[in-house]
Amino acid sequence: MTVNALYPDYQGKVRDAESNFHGGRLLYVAWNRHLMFTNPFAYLVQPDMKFGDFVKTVMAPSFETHPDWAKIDWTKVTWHRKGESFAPDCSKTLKENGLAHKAAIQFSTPGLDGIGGLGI
Amino acid sequence: MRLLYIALQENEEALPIIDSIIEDNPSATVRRYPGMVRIEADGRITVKRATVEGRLMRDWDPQELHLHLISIAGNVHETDDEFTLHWGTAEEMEK
Amino acid sequence: MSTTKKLGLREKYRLMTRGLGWETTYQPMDKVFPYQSFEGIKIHDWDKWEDPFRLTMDAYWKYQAEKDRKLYAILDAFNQHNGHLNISDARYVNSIKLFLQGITLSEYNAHRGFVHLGRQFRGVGPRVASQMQALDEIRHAQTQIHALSHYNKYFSGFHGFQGMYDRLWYLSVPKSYFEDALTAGPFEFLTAISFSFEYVLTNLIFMPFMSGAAYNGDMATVTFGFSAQSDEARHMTMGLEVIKFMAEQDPDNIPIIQRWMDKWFWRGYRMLVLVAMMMDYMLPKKVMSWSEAWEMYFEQAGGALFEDLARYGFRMPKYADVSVKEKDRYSHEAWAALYHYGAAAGLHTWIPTSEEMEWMAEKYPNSFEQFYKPRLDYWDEQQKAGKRMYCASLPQLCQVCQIPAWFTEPDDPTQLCHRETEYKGETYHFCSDGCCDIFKGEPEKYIQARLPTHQIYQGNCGGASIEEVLKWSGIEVGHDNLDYLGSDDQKNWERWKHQTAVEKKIA
Amino acid sequence: MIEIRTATIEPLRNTFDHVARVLGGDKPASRYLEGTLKLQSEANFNYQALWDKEHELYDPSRTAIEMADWYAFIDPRQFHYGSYTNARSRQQEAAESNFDFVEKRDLLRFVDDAARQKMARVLVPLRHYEWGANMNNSFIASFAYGSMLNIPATFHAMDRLGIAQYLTRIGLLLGGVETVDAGKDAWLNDPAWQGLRKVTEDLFVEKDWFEVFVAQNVVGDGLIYPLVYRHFVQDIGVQGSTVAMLTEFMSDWSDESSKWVDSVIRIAAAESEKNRQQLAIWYKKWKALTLAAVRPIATDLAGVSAETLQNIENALDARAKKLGLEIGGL
Repeated sequence: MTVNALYPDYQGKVRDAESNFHGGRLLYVAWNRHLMFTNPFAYLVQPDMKFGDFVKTVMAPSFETHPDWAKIDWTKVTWHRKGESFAPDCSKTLKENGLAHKAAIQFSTPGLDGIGGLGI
Repeated sequence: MRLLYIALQENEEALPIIDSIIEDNPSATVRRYPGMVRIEADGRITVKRATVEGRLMRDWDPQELHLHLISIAGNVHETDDEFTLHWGTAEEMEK
Repeated sequence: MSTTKKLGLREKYRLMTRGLGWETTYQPMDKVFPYQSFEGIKIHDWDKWEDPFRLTMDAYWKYQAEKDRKLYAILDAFNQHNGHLNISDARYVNSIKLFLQGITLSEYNAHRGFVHLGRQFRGVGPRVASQMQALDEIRHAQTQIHALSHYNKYFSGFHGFQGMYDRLWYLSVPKSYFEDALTAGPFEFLTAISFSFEYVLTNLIFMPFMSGAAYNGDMATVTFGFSAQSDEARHMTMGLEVIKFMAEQDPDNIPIIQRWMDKWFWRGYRMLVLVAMMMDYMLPKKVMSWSEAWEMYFEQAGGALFEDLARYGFRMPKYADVSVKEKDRYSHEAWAALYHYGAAAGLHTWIPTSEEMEWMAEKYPNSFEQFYKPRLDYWDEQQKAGKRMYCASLPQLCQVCQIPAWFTEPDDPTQLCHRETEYKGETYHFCSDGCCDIFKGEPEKYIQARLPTHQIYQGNCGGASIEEVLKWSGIEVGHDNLDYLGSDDQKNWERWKHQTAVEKKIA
Repeated sequence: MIEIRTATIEPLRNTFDHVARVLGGDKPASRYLEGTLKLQSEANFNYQALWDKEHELYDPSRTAIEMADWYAFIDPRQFHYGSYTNARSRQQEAAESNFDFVEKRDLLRFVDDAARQKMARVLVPLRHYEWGANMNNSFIASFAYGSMLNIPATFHAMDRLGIAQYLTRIGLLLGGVETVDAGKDAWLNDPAWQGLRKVTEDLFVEKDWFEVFVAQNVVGDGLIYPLVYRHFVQDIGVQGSTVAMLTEFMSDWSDESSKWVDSVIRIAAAESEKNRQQLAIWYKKWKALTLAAVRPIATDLAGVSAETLQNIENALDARAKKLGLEIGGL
């Protein structure tokens, strides 16, 4: 829909265009059934970073305070994007994995259901 | 139930007003909270100048309600002699 | 000769207000009132406006001065007698820190909106009503600052409220809400603030919260709170009048207003999550739960209101049903998130005491012990083991309400709710269908949202480290933030209470 | 309540950070300063207004006047809402008892018809001038940059509504609703009032709020108030004492509020030569227009001599000069 304004063609400034992030881009990550982290995290990442490195060097410091993190069997982890399953290639870059600016991904760790198995 | 209410601060000066409202609206429910009284009714609540003046023993302008009012729900109808809360249109109310 | 006496209240008031205005002829009315029509609202007869309360300026000055004299007498006594020592517990003070940080300058923003309308509305009746409300909003901002000025002298978290409002991440929630309304047209502003906020939602801030302040021994807050509420009754009446007036003017107005009601109900409801958290977690002595307050003030009172408005063709705001589904989790999700970001807040957070948890279990029998207590218990254990949870990763924010995406699916409180959409090749993320719909209604507006997380990453917030960003936001690191346990507030409070006890003994 | 010796509990700080920065250190601050400084957002605005393409929501560029610090405008009255309503409430109490006194004793019956008509012809249409001043000050209040100007401008706007209402009551006392209606008709149609109405309406479409401030609060009021509430009321003679009672609010108000008006001009003019020039240009422009508009009211309706009007103009020029505006040079 268009915005009804006093002057014609009301246009907003895109505040978060990729070009505003000095070569980086945004990537959002949530860990399903682990609500000890109350919300998804937003990361500023370099598009040519390998997905595997992203997990190890960017995600780990955020999530490793959870006792389940160390127990994750990465071969069993499932990833989702826009409600569909997504199979990232750890040896490829974020860009090559199709993670454009402001992509949001979720991961599930079967068998690991948070503190006390309560999704926390 | 079409809930209407008026909430007033509970203080010395507001007490005669609160008591008058209770007297004039016998079917109303009175709820007391810390520092506050909430009077609830179905359909209509009236604050009458004459009743309040009777208790205060002085002239009282319904606009003095502003000094103690906390909240209301309902449409407001104000005259020199009454302050009324109601649901529905003004014409329905006047019936 | 005494003609005034013969005039009834209504006639006299008409003469004293709309009688003053005139149709301009040296300048066209459309140029004098340029903002009147672009929103699409059709007004045929401004005279049909019913004045909500008929206060002339002399009566206004008289009553308001009397209210303020009483208010300041109590504040003076409060200050002179160190009234802050009578509160239930120093944790309580954090609720009024949040109030000063988030609400006070929002009152000022509301003032600017109403003073703008007080000049720009074409009808004289609503213009005068807007002006009085503009004046009241100055009162609210100032009396809040004056009441909390004493607390500022003795507790952390108050001193930087002015700079925080423009900069601190969670305050972008109320800031963006008010800026959204202020940048809208005049009729939308009134629907947003006078109706959706003042009429439908402010009771949720003032009534339970102020009763809570009374119950927690905070005479300063309860006094300004109830005193401000006495103005709100006028504002609420105006809110309802605005809707009825627009609806009666033209049937074409109904769908426009309904869209605004939907938008602003959801916008306001999301902002109130901060109040939900204050009520359930930040008041050491509790008056009523968020869930009870929502039932009483929204489901019952709002229900009766929308039943009344049905005759114009209005229905309950969209997603009101979601708010009811969320009432058992609203405060718990918010407090958990704030606790988890406790290093980045301008106030202290803590794990509730076991008595408080019992109260919550009783008030939230279907949710607290199942979903929220175990998380608090785990954090409590960690804290006792010296590993207090302080999350350092920035949150994903909702493009519309700007709250971290901590809300869960309406039908599954264990699953985070996430919606996304594309607009002109860019992706946008939302916490709910409510916020997503608002975006889709006016995408060009919401693409401009200044989301704190993104601003930090763009380098606009004082630096790259959390410490630099906090400093830039007005937080004294190590004093205003972190857990209540071990805070300056806690230490001072215990010292003062000890001193008081000793002095009492000596006396 | 627990009584405790204040000496034993030391405050950690005396005021808020932003107030301390203005005071140059952490010192106890007045309620005026704590309640007025920097309430307006200054940065990080989210959305472009649907009704204004050119400016930020709060934007100093809405006037040609430039200030390094928009919080330099200290109100000499130091009004915050509480002290403002208190002052006005005392004044309204006095006004109320004056109106009561006149009404109860029916004092206007001692005023002869000619004088009564003269009063009605001058005072009653002025309620619309006041309403215009209310609109102009509401405009100033909504676009002025910063809470230090916007708050007193709001008070000023409300004062004008109050004065318009007092003038309405005078109209009602003089001859009921008919007289009030006749006053409106004069404002709309009587040639003597058309100049002032045109100036008022022209101000409704001015874009620079500071220019409106100069035109309305300095020039307009600087001519109208002495003309009406000093000379006209006095010149009406013994019978004028009743009118003087009924207009006491206005003359007291003018004495008090012009201190604030003057301070705004003085501070803006002292800031820079550029400001001073700009203010002088506006002053001259609006004085010429307003003076021409006021002349028929003074001579045809109020019976004030050309000489008196010249004195009023001279006094206003002297005031403007004292505030830093170069009058002769432009």
